[in-house]
Amino acid sequence: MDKITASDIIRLFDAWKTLFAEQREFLIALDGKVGDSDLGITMSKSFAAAAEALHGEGEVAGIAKLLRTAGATMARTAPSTMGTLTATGFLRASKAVDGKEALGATEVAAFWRAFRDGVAERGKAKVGDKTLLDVLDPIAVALEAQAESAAPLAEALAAAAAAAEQALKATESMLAQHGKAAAFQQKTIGLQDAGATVGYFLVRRMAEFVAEA
Amino acid sequence: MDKITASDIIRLFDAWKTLFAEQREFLIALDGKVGDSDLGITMSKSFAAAAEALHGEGEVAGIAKLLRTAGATMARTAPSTMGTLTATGFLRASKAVDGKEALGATEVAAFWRAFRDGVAERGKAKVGDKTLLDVLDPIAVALEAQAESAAPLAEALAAAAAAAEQALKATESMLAQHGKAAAFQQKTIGLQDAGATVGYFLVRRMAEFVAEA
Amino acid sequence: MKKFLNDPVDFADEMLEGIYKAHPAVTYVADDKRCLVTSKLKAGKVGIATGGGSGHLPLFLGYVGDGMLDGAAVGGVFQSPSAEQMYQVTKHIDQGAGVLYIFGNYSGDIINFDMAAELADLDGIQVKQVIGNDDVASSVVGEEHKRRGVAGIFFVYKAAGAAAAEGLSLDEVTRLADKARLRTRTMGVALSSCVVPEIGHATFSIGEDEMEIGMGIHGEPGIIRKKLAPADQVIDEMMERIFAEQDYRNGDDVAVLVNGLGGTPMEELYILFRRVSQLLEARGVTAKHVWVGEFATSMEMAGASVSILHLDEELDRLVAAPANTPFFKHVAG
Amino acid sequence: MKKFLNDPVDFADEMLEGIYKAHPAVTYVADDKRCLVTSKLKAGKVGIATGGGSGHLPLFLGYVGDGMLDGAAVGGVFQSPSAEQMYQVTKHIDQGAGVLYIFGNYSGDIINFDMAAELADLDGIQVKQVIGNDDVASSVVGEEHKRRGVAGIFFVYKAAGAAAAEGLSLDEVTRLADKARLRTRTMGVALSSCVVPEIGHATFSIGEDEMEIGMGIHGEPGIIRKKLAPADQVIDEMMERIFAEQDYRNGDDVAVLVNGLGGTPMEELYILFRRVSQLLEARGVTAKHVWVGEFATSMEMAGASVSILHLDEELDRLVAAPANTPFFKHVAG
Ligand SMILES: Nc1ncnc2c1ncn2[C@@H]1O[C@H](COP(=O)(O)OP(=O)(O)O)[C@@H](O)[C@H]1O
Ligand SMILES: Nc1ncnc2c1ncn2[C@@H]1O[C@H](COP(=O)(O)OP(=O)(O)O)[C@@H](O)[C@H]1O
Ligand SMILES: [Mg+2]
Ligand SMILES: [Mg+2]
Ligand SMILES: [Mg+2]
Ligand SMILES: [Mg+2]
Repeated sequence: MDKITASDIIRLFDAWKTLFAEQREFLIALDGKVGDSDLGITMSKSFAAAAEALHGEGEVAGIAKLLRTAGATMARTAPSTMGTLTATGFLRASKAVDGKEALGATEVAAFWRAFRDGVAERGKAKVGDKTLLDVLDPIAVALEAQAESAAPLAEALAAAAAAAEQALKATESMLAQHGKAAAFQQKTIGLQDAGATVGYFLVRRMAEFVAEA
Repeated sequence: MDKITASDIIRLFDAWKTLFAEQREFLIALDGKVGDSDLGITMSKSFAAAAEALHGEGEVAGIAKLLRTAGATMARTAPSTMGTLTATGFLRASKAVDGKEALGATEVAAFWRAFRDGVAERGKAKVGDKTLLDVLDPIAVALEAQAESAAPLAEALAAAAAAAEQALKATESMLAQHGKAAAFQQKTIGLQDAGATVGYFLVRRMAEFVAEA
Repeated sequence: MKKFLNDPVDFADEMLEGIYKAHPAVTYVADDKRCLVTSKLKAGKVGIATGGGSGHLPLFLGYVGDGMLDGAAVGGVFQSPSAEQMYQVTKHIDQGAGVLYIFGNYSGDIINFDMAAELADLDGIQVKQVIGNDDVASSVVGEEHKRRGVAGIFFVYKAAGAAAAEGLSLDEVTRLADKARLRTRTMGVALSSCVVPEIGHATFSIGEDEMEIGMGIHGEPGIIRKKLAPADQVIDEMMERIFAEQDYRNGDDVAVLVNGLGGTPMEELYILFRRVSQLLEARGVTAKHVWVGEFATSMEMAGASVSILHLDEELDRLVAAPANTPFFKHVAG
Repeated sequence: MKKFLNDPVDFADEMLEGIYKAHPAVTYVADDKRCLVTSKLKAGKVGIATGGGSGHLPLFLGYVGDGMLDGAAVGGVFQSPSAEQMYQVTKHIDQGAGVLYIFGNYSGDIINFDMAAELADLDGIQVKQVIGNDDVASSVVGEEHKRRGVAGIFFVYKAAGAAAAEGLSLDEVTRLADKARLRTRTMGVALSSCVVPEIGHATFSIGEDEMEIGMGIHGEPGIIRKKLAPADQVIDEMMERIFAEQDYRNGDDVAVLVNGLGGTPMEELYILFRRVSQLLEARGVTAKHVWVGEFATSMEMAGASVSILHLDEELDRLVAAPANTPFFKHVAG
């Protein structure tokens, strides 16, 4: 598909819901290494709730409203660090695409830029601090470049997913500065960040979703 | 020996102290079956304290004063059921032999009669209730009979110890009515009573002590 | 044994040293830390003394203070204090109006309090006794005199303490304490054992998935040991036995004490109380006064008990009265 | 898992149902039990809100009441409540004088309270924040902003609550809360783990003879894990780290909180306090206010913490002020 419509958004959240149901135990184990093991629970719970809420609204609501509902639902159902940051991301993305009927490469770039900025503002982390932000930033940067060079949506997202994968790998060598992991200090080196893993999963699944359709 | 003097009393408490130090673990285990496991601790502690206090007083104090000190010391150091009952026993025995320079069979009979009556009054148990009283009563009865038939002290005490041993055996078939054991009801049947065991130990060691010397 | 302690032999005395440092409202007499008394006696008031083994905080000494008790003789862990210690406490707190002993139905305590009363009598001090026997599990109906005293003694303290604070006579205070005793019932359940410091290993063992309904606070056997059931079911079973004891009628008021035995978190106690409250409501009985927390423990034992005091007008007044002790504070109104 | 519970998923909500039944002094708003507020707001008073995960009773909600807090947003076990819940509490308790948020330094809570403050700001409610970070073990000197908040937050509540009750302005209440925060230090030690109901097994494991000094209240790693030492030695080690933090001088006054993590019996807490008191005396520092008990727990975790608030004249006044909440009562004088 070249553009993501409101009905696509609903199906995209279904895909994310399935993804996080599948990755539940993996994320529990990952967060358990230097955290409190809740990430798999909160992500599966919050995306399941968001997907259900979106079906409740239906495509008539339009893209911005759907994203706002997703963000608000997630904030309510999973008020953990990542739950609230992802919720903030969707709320900001909703504002960024307000009034749009469908999202092409330019709009998707705006979506992720706003997502990144929201997470950065809310979490006050800097790039390099070993958080979700370390994949959100390259995602936004890659999409902006792709949009500028007028790449088709699927290609743009594939490039963003590739950038995210690399960025996720790079979190391994970083020292955690935020959240529960920060207490583990040196023990965090060598481990990929749990929140960054979620960021990578999100964009990869979005890229696959667009490519599949 | 035919008569127990003040200096014998001090050595008798030394013998009891050694006895209860040796029987400490046995009594802990016995009280543990249908009680709270403290009997070995309280008996070894209280007889050790009494023996020490008696050495502090010295034989000049005389028998009655020594027994009073022993009772008071035990009441202070081991205020458990058995600690207080034994203390009461010695306090009453002290009164019963007040003014005596030495204890022959008649005085020893008075000693144990008073001991038994003190325990009965303080504890409000009846013979057959599976307590210490079940051996104290036959001890007192046996000694009275022996004294009446003018038996020598060693013989009288040997008879009392034999009666106590039988009486202790008889507690096995009784149902506990008092103390922590009462809660165990039917489970107490088949077990010899812990407090009665202490009573038997006391008179047996006294008999041995008199026979040895 | 995972305990914060130094030499196990010093457990009770070091605990007391900490208590005296933390709470200037209590002090000790006869140069014996085990003889704990309030720092401010009230002239002419009936004195109330208690006593019992250590290892049950806030029992027994924790309730010495305004509106509650005047003194407590403190024993070693799970051991009675001595008659001499009880007597010393008695002598100190008597203000001429006599002294009421309130303690649990355990032979060691009974024998020592009896002896202490004899000694006090020789000094011309009038002594009365009320012996707590609220534990429904420890003997059948008709044999209540054999029942152990457990957490429900709190209500007896509360009623007697308030009555004495009102300036009532020894006879009146005793009558009211006894009424509170007669109208209080407790059922407990244990999930794990505890460790007596001088012994160093668990008092008893219980399976990882078992509970014992009716177990005593020193590990005395209960009514039944079985698989741990959901919280609501545990309460249903316990409350059924309590309800069978007295005629609780639609419109009656009760005071409720949900007590943790030490190792059970407060969150769980509230989950238990939630169900107690549902069962009371279903009968039209009002939980007019509610306390949830640790009131009578067995060190680190996991478990809980529920005590119900069947109120009448005068007990209601006494239970509601203010109190201020190191371990229990109640602001009236 | 030996817990009194029904469906683990309902743990926090059933606990709350019990709390509302037991304590009419608190209620909830927005038709959401997780939004707990006092039943009697005082017109014109600065509102104080807190919040955080369940499993720490009396934290957080237990301190809502007279002289302390006005509301608490309640999360699942060890989980932050949502921004929406915090916002609902904020809206309800604001009396026109603004609202102070006092909570612990955990990223989930920070992010949600930030979001709630933004929402409240849109309604024209003035919000300030003081973030508890008393846990010495969780970061070095100079990096205090990274430290976790633990039991010492009690002193921040106490100071802020008393200041608000005095009718001071939001700026003043915030200044005093912040001063209490800056002058409070806590060191903890854990002996055993706890079980999150929805997870069902111990959060971490620790050897039968080990302790971990500095462990966090969710099982976050501490400074050192070693063989369990005698109580006095454990306190010596903990207090050495606290003494190194501030200039406690001969003649200074402090408030002391010896807090049990849940599974440790009160007797042991007093044995610990005894040593704390000896060390303070040796430095000529007076423990002017002392609390020993459970103030911030981790369900059934065995362990304890010591918090020291370095008093000055105004903190002394605020700490001494009366308070009456479901879980904490203080009678002044
Ligand atoms: N301040 C922050 N800003 C951005 N991301 C953060 C921040 N703090 C933590 N994270 C991310 O959150 C992840 C952990 O999420 P989560 O398990 O929800 O945390 P918690 O259980 O502590 O609430 C980390 O791996 C990290 O990527
Ligand atoms: N009322 C009583 N009268 C006489 N002996 C008693 C009485 N109650 C208990 N005993 C005796 O005390 C023994 C237990 O003693 P002890 O371990 O000191 O009790 P506790 O630990 O309960 O204080 C019992 O075996 C019994 O012989
Ligand atoms: Mg986590
Ligand atoms: Mg015993
Ligand atoms: Mg406890
Ligand atoms: Mg506890």
